[in-house]
Amino acid sequence: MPQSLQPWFLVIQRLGIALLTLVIVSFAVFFATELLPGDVAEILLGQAATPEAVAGLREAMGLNEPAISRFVGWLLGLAQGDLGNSYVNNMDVAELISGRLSNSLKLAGLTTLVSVPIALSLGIGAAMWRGSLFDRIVTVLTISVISVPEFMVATLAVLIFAVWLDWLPALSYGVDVSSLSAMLKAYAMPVIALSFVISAQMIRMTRAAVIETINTPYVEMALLKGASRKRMVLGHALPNALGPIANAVALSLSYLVGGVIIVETIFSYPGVAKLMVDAVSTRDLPLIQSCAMIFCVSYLSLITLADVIALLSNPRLR
Amino acid sequence: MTKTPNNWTSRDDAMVENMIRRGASRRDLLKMLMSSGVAAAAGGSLLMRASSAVAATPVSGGTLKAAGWSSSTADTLDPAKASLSTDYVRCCAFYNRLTFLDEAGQVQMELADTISSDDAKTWEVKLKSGVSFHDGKSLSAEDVVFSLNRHLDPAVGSKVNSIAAQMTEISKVDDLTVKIALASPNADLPTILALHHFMIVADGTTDFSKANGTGAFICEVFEPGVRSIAVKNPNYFKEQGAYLDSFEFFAIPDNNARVNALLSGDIDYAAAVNPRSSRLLDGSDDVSTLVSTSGNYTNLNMRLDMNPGDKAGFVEGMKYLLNREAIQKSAFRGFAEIANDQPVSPANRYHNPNIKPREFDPERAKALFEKAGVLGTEIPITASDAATASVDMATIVQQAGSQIGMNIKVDRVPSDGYWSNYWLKAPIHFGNINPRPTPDILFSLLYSSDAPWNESQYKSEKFDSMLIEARGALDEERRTSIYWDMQEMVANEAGTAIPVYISNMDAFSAKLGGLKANPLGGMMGYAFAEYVWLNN
Amino acid sequence: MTEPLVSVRDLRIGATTDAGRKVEIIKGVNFDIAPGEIVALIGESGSGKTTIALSLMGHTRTGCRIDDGSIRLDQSDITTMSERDRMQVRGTEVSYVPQSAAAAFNPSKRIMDQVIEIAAIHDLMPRAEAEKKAVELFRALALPDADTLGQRYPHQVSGGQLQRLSAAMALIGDPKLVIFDEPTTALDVTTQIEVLRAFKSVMKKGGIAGVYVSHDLAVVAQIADRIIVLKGGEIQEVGTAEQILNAPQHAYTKQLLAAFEPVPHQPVAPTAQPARPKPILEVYDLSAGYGHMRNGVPAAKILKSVNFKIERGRNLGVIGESGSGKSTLARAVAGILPAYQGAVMVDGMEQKRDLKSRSKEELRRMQIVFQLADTALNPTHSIGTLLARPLTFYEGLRGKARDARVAELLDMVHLPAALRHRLPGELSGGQKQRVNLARALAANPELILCDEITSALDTVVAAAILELLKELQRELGLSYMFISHDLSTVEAICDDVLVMYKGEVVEALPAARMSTEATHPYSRLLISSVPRLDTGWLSGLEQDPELLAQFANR
Amino acid sequence: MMADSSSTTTTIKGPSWSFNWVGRIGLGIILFWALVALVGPWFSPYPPGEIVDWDFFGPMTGDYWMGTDYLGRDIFSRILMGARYTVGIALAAVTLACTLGVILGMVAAVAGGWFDMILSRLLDAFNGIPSLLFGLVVVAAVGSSIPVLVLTLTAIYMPGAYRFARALAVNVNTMDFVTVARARGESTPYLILREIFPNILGPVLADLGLRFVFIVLVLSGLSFLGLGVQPPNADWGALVRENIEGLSLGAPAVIFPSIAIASLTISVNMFIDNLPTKIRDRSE
Repeated sequence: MPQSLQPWFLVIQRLGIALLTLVIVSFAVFFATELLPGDVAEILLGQAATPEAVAGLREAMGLNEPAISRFVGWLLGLAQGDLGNSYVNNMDVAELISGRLSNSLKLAGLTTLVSVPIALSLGIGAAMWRGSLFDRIVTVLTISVISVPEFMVATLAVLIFAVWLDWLPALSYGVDVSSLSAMLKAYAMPVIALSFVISAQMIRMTRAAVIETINTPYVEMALLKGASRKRMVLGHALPNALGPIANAVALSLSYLVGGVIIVETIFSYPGVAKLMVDAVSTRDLPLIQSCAMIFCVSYLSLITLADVIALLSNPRLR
Repeated sequence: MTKTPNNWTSRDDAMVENMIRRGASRRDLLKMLMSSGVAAAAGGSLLMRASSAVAATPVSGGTLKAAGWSSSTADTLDPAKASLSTDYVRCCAFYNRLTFLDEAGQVQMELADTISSDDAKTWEVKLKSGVSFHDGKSLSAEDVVFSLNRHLDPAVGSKVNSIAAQMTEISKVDDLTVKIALASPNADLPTILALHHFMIVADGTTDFSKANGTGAFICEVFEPGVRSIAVKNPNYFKEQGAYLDSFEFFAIPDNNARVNALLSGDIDYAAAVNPRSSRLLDGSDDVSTLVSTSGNYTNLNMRLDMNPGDKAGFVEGMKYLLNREAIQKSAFRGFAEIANDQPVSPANRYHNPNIKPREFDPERAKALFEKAGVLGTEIPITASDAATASVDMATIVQQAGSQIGMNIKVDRVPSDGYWSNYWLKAPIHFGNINPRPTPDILFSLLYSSDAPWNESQYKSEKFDSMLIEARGALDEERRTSIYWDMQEMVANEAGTAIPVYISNMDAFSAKLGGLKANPLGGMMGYAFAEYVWLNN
Repeated sequence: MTEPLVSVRDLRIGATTDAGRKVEIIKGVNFDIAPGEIVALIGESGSGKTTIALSLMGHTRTGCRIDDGSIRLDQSDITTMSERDRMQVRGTEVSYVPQSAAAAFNPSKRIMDQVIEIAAIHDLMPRAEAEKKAVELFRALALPDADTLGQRYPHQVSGGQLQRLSAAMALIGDPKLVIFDEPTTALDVTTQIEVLRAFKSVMKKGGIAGVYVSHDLAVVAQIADRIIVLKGGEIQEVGTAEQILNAPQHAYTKQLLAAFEPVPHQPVAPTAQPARPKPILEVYDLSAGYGHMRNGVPAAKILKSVNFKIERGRNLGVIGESGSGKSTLARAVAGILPAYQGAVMVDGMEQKRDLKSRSKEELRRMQIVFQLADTALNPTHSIGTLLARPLTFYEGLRGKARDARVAELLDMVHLPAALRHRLPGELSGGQKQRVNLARALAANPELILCDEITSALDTVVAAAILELLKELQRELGLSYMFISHDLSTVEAICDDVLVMYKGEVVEALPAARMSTEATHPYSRLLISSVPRLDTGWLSGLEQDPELLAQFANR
Repeated sequence: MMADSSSTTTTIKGPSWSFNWVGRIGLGIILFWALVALVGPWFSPYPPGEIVDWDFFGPMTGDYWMGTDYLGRDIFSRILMGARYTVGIALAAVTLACTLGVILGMVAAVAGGWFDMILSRLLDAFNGIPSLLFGLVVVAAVGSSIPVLVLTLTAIYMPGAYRFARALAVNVNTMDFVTVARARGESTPYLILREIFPNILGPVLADLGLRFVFIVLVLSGLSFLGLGVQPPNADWGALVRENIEGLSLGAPAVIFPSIAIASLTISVNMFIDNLPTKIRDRSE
């Protein structure tokens, strides 16, 4: 194979694996949903779920078809780009999700913008001045942040910034976002809370990855060329640590789409994670599936992206 | 800023306000306050604050942001399917019922001009004229017939299908007159029609992604599980329409977050605030609270057809083992009234005040358990966060049990699926019953032999026949006496222990005026949007 | 006499071990280097030669620090300088050529950027000028494609070229002193010659002083003016290259030199056993390779139709440079890498190609010993456990009998019996290799495949291991297949030699006649490339450039 | 018995267990909580479910050392009892997850080929599902009990342990000593258990510690979303959640359980980060 085609072949191979993974997840989610007690009709009727009412509603919603054929129907629809209709409110799933997803992505995007630069510079800085006071402070801070439950961080943030100091709104959704400063204010709180949660891991991994490359002969060589510490780390160690750093960032960011359920709950922010929880509690199969697909796609694309970055940053594989 | 006594809480504020609403004189109030140890001067200023909250002049305009406590993709604008407070609030804003209940629990006409019957079996509903839907169409008898008939169609999935089933015929007489024939006499029909599910929608409506009603607000945005935005209906049929220009409603499920959002001024209204937050709310001058006791309760159900509920003495023993005071004080932090094991609350005019709540008496319970032969055995109780405070109540019973050698095991199960999997099914479990406007609905839903939600499987022919008699009785005194007797039967015979009626506490910005408690539930029976205003 | 360029006085360097213990690794060293003089630091691993060399740049590796003494370079005192001032000196006054250029080049940057980095760091000259100078240096170092070489990435260049490029990297800033840290150790002999020549000529031309760190006296003899012999952080002897080679004073220097003397192999007299007709190992048409199998042939064919046999009690040497397929041959014979073609017969019985299908008895008769005892011994098992396992596995020995046999094995390889409670990490390199050998002996084998087992050892230690092998052979009647890149090692122990090149056997001869009678051009090149203990060897060496172009691994 | 000194090879007898004071403090706190988990309930002044005070979010007093909770129960007693659940469940889950993950990882590394490929894909796919959501679904399906919690947490963390162990085992598998054992004719189980496992044990233990921290946090996260041990017992996460309203009042009822969680997780981190370098470096 020509050398220049090789990276693309690797990329295509990874995409293929990702696609296969998606199908596996889809089936797993389907069987998991089937295992849940109760179905959408029972759940919808709640206390009013008399057998007759449930039967009537099931009939009316077309739930009497076997689940597997409904699922296969949904999969076929998906192949044509149709996510189906929600059982619960008969709305187009794509429409239901699109709003929530754009909310989630907005939050994730802002958090990424804030946390990734901070986390990377702290991690690299700590590695650069390993063993210094700065390194120790960063290490202690990250350990403390990792060690405190997320809902504590979020609740404390609201208490301090919104209730006591009255600097920031306690809610992010639906408040005035007409100007940039208003938008920054509106998103500040969840972004702060989320940044705390995901940064710690990124800082740790970045620091470890950079330290590992600092301990290589070529960085020692740079030192012996008279390079400054900054040049050694930024010019020599960092480019070779890109792969593992990208991986760590991807893993942390993948959390931002599906894992933010607690932050969404506390800030009553309508994102996809809450949508999925709703969908599960109402056994809304098309919605559950679609949400699971979104989580999986975002996870896989981040991981694949990290892989590709690692590939491209390494001339030996390029 | 008003100086308030240290131990004064929003609960007391709310109580004073309620008394003013009920018509107490200033002198009565001051006397009451003095007796509870509040200095006269402080008492005076407290009264000032309370009175101004009740009696201010309405102001038009403004946007109200209110937060409920639950919301999901199952949110609906279809009144027949409405199941959460969130749905009720929205339906009240966008639609109207034929009748509604005022703060005193009295039936008032809304879309109906009159509702009349000679025999309580065949009813004639005359509609108001000049009422129009948001899309401009005029309200007519067809709309009412369509709206009521929907509940009989199983495909709709109506929550009140079983109540509506008694309407055997719903037909149009003329453009503004509807005839409703019942299977058997029921004098409560006007009250039944005040249920939130019986909102009137336009004839032929199938799409409920936007609401087309006659209500005080027009639906502008509705995103299930996210929010709704409503704007004032300029063509509202009532003389005094909504004061607010617009009304945004969404849910913040986390209590703490809801309270914090209110305290930080991001919302104006936080519904159903946990009593534990009261101490925090007390500290703020910008926030008031509204407490309504409407007959919502969480009860302990012991099925009489299953072990151990079928053992004579067990049920009574459990009723004595319930430390009602501890439940009221600890689990509800005082935001509850002690109940007497029957479902008709003091907010209802048929409430029987002669039935005294059982005292907490572990020794007596012990004797009863011994008699039932269950002392020392393990008794599992199923509780869930789905039934308000049931886990705390179970814990309290468990503690009391451990003192007399009863091994009560609390089985906390997830809220998700609780109603379909555990409620009515487990031998001992908790239920949570929302307020219903009439004893008839309560009894036929919960206690008659063929009741769909017969929580303890209570069966009594005598009870059944009394229910039918009271239902058809147009003589108010006769009805009251039958209902009093029935309450006594439930309290003593049924396997449902009702320790307290839960008060609902809503917290809201001090700018908000016009709020009153309503027996149908918090948020003025969910209809507050139409009646409140924002002071500047 | 001119003022020396470098003078080191009473240098003491200490280190803190992982356990927190402090040890002195350089114990008071004094020496001078005159301008333009090349001084070699020679010694075994752990002698402190690299530590001293790095300290000349003011650098110590993690955990080490300069405790005492002074290092003066030109006008400046390295030991008292601030780190910032040392940065100024590095690359301009003194520069460094690393042991493994392959590891010292940053894999993600282009070669040119790295070669001229010193100029960029110290702002010595504009980029264009630096690049021009670099290309000149490439030419001076006899590098091919000098104009475009800088655009490549390190992995696109061979090891020998990288090593020369690292010299260019060191010279770009016109330093007064260059430190060469074992720069040819990782190279093949044929390549080593070119690199040495290139180094020597640029150093002479520029009149640059150098410090040449090596363990190999023969290499050092070609390039150094003076040699400092180190052991255990102390100087044993200092002298001119001639004097050290021809008239060593110190006992240790003599020992080092003695290890270089080839000890001709005495074939074991076949008297111990009645002559058996069948050879212990016969290999026919053996081919093996790696990668995806297609039509029974792997994608990368490494070994191509190899034939040979080893008679019982005799030793076969296999020599070749990296990539010649000699290790693959051992693996294919052992069945670790199943051959796709050909046959392996032990004592006349054909062996299955894959070791999974071979019987326990078949496996027992043929043992393999790997080059690196560090990785060949499980670091978590004690020596006793390591030796006991084959005993249990093959013979079912347990308890006292097994313990006795373990002690016996340790005795065979001249290790104290108390060592059985130690972990491999606590042993020296030579001891580990002895354990490695003892484990193979535990199986009571008839044939041992030795894969470069002395290559990673210091010369003196390696010589002792060879002696041990011979002794064991005499006692146990073993046969060895001895794989090495080093001709003299093979000559020291083997009866017959195979020369391998690119997966094929190009020459097969009795060891004794190898140097004189080899006919294949590659064999001749290989033989002529082995450095001799003679200061004039390199300058006097004539090699056919065409031959080099054809076979040298560069 | 020190003999055979070679001047430079620093001799360390196995993984040395000497560490610095930070690591020792960490270990001390871990041991303290382990002890509390074992014997704490016998020292608690009140039954954990008993309402001792009709006030709520009470302050620290001589009777109630750490105040009272939202129902008026003694927080000190509840923390003592919660230690057993928090430490016990997290420990059980982390042990199970690591055992399973490490075994599968080693098998996959040694077996390679299709087995490795399929297992790695499957577990990767599983990683794509957010852990809290997964927990919610499981508990919705089968209810919440201690075994279910342990198994759920195990399922959440097994893929990570697998990945980690597999990567390490792949490295070890290429080492010569494994080849030697293979050439000797050893069986696969022997290779895995005797040759590979001892060599990945150190890093795996360090990883186990970090996973333990995450599991404690996920457990409290699950509690926050309403799942957890049965009342009147509660793990520390549940204690924080049920008293979170007290946060704005500065109630000790929410502060002490938070401190308990943080002290445990921070001390595990301190311990792991200051493990002897020999173990730690391999894990980095």
